[in-house]
Amino acid sequence: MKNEQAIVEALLYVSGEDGVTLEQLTEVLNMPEEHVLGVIENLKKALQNEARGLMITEVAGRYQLVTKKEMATYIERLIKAPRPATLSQAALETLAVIAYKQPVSRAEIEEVRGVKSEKALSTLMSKGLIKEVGRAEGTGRAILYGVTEAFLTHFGLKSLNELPEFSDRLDESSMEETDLFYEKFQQTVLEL
Amino acid sequence: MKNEQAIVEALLYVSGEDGVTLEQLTEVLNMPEEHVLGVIENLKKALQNEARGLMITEVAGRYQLVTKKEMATYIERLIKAPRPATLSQAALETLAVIAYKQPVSRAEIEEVRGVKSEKALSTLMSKGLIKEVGRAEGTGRAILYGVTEAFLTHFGLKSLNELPEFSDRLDESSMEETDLFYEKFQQTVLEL
Amino acid sequence: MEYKVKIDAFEGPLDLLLHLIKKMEIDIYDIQVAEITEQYLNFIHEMKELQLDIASEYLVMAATLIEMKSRMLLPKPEPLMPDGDEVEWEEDIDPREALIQRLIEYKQYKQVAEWLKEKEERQQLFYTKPPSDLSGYEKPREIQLTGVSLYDMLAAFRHLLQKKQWDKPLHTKIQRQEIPIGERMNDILKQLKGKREPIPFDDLFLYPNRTHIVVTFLALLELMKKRAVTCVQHRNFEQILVYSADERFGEV
Repeated sequence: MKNEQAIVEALLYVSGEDGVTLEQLTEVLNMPEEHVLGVIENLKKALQNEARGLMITEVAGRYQLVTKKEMATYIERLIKAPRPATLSQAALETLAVIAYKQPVSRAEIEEVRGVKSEKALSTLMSKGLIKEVGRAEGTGRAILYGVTEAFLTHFGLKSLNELPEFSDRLDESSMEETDLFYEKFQQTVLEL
Repeated sequence: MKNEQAIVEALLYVSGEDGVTLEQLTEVLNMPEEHVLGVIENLKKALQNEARGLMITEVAGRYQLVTKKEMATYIERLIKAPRPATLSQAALETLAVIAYKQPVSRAEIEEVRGVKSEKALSTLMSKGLIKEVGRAEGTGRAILYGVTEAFLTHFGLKSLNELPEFSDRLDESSMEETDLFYEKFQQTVLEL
Repeated sequence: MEYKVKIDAFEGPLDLLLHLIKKMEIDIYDIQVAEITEQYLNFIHEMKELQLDIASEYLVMAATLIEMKSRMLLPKPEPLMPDGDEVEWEEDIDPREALIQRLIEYKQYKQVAEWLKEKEERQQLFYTKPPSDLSGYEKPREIQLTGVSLYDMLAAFRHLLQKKQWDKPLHTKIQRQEIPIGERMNDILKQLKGKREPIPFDDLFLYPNRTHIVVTFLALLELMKKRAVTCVQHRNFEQILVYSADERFGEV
């Protein structure tokens, strides 16, 4: 039992802000759901100790470790320590999606990332790492983004071809979709 | 005192893989360094409990929360990924040469290893383990390489001082290690 | 000596030499040039017979060894120190010296590489998390690009892909997130309802999302099959117009 609490703590830690679902925990621990819920309860209780700085929240069906409210002042102090702000994880992810998929619209970026990306886009624009490279066809004519010369210079790339290959994992999901399309397409057309 | 432990836990949590330095903690807690070290020691002790899944490591001059070794299998189950591939022998040798001889040019590395090292260098660059640290004087102005902080993090080293002393390496004990290595090596050598 | 090894089991000629020295149980500081050269050439020869590609480095080393052997066999020019087997040259340099130094140096790096390998394996058991987004705690600051490397971006991307991977169901139930075609058919009919004017084909594809596009297209085909809509294109490449069947018939 003690050990299970340690495992849940470790899983919550590595998933950080993304959190984990009850199903994921149940699956990893290979225990009935009620049992997992019990472990979570115990962990919550253990975290109530004043020597602990963290607590568990449940947001959108995901358990997540967060710092206790009282810690806010110290976190503010930590980030006040002179340390230049660099690109956030969100901005870096967005930049990566643009670099690999350009020209790409905001909607497509958000589709890949699963979250709003407006702020990240405006940061990247203001830093000159991305630019508008055109407009999508059709209604709406969404802005399409691409990376800039400054992007290549900053990361020491001669051209975009020098980006490491990542395609295998991205293509996998789109291949599935394409297969699905042809399957359905054939059915429908044959019936016409 | 208890509360300080909570603060350190919270700060370590939010910093994740970036970790925090002793100076940062001292500043945030506004306490003498010895006192902060005491808090860290206490937190380390508290983490030894088997109900805890985390531990503190000291890497590249920063304290960092990581999951305990025993948790690795569960985390791999969660992220559905086996441990990442380890570096090739060629990459490791190249890294070793760079760590000891930096700043060092490709020609110098190849001289030591007796083989072309271009591929190993580009692997190490793409993994962020080495970087260009300057250019050699004279004609050609060869790129000079050095290791990065990510190098320390990747191998869990506090600093470059932790690298084994070079002069000692050929003493008896290390010769024995080498014997052991060759034994293992021979076992794995393939019959043609 | 009977042993067969693959040449790509070695990191290069120095690695191979260290292996041979070990096999021959000789002191690295007192290499018998004639013998090691023979062993080395045998090895290369064997590789050739097996028609394996031998990197040029191995051949360069073979040449070096042969040259060294011949130099050792040459009659000594005035030995400075007639002392045992030691061959002292005018320049006071043992021809083996440079090679021995290289071998010792390489061996040391090889040991460090082994040490690093152990460290790497150990370190891989410790998992951590990306730093939390602390933007909520601070006033907006001027963002600096110094220190942001390509590696950081790739790491972020890897993390993104990983997140997507985590969120896949643990059991591989093949369950695709789909928009039901029936639902999309109703949507299209609703969009057409009460409209005198036809809808341009493009207007039905609201989101640049692959699934949405595919499902919309299939829904449209279904509707045509059921004769609930009619599609008209006046000229090649011109916009396709989608009519609600009622309206179209009403018109006619």
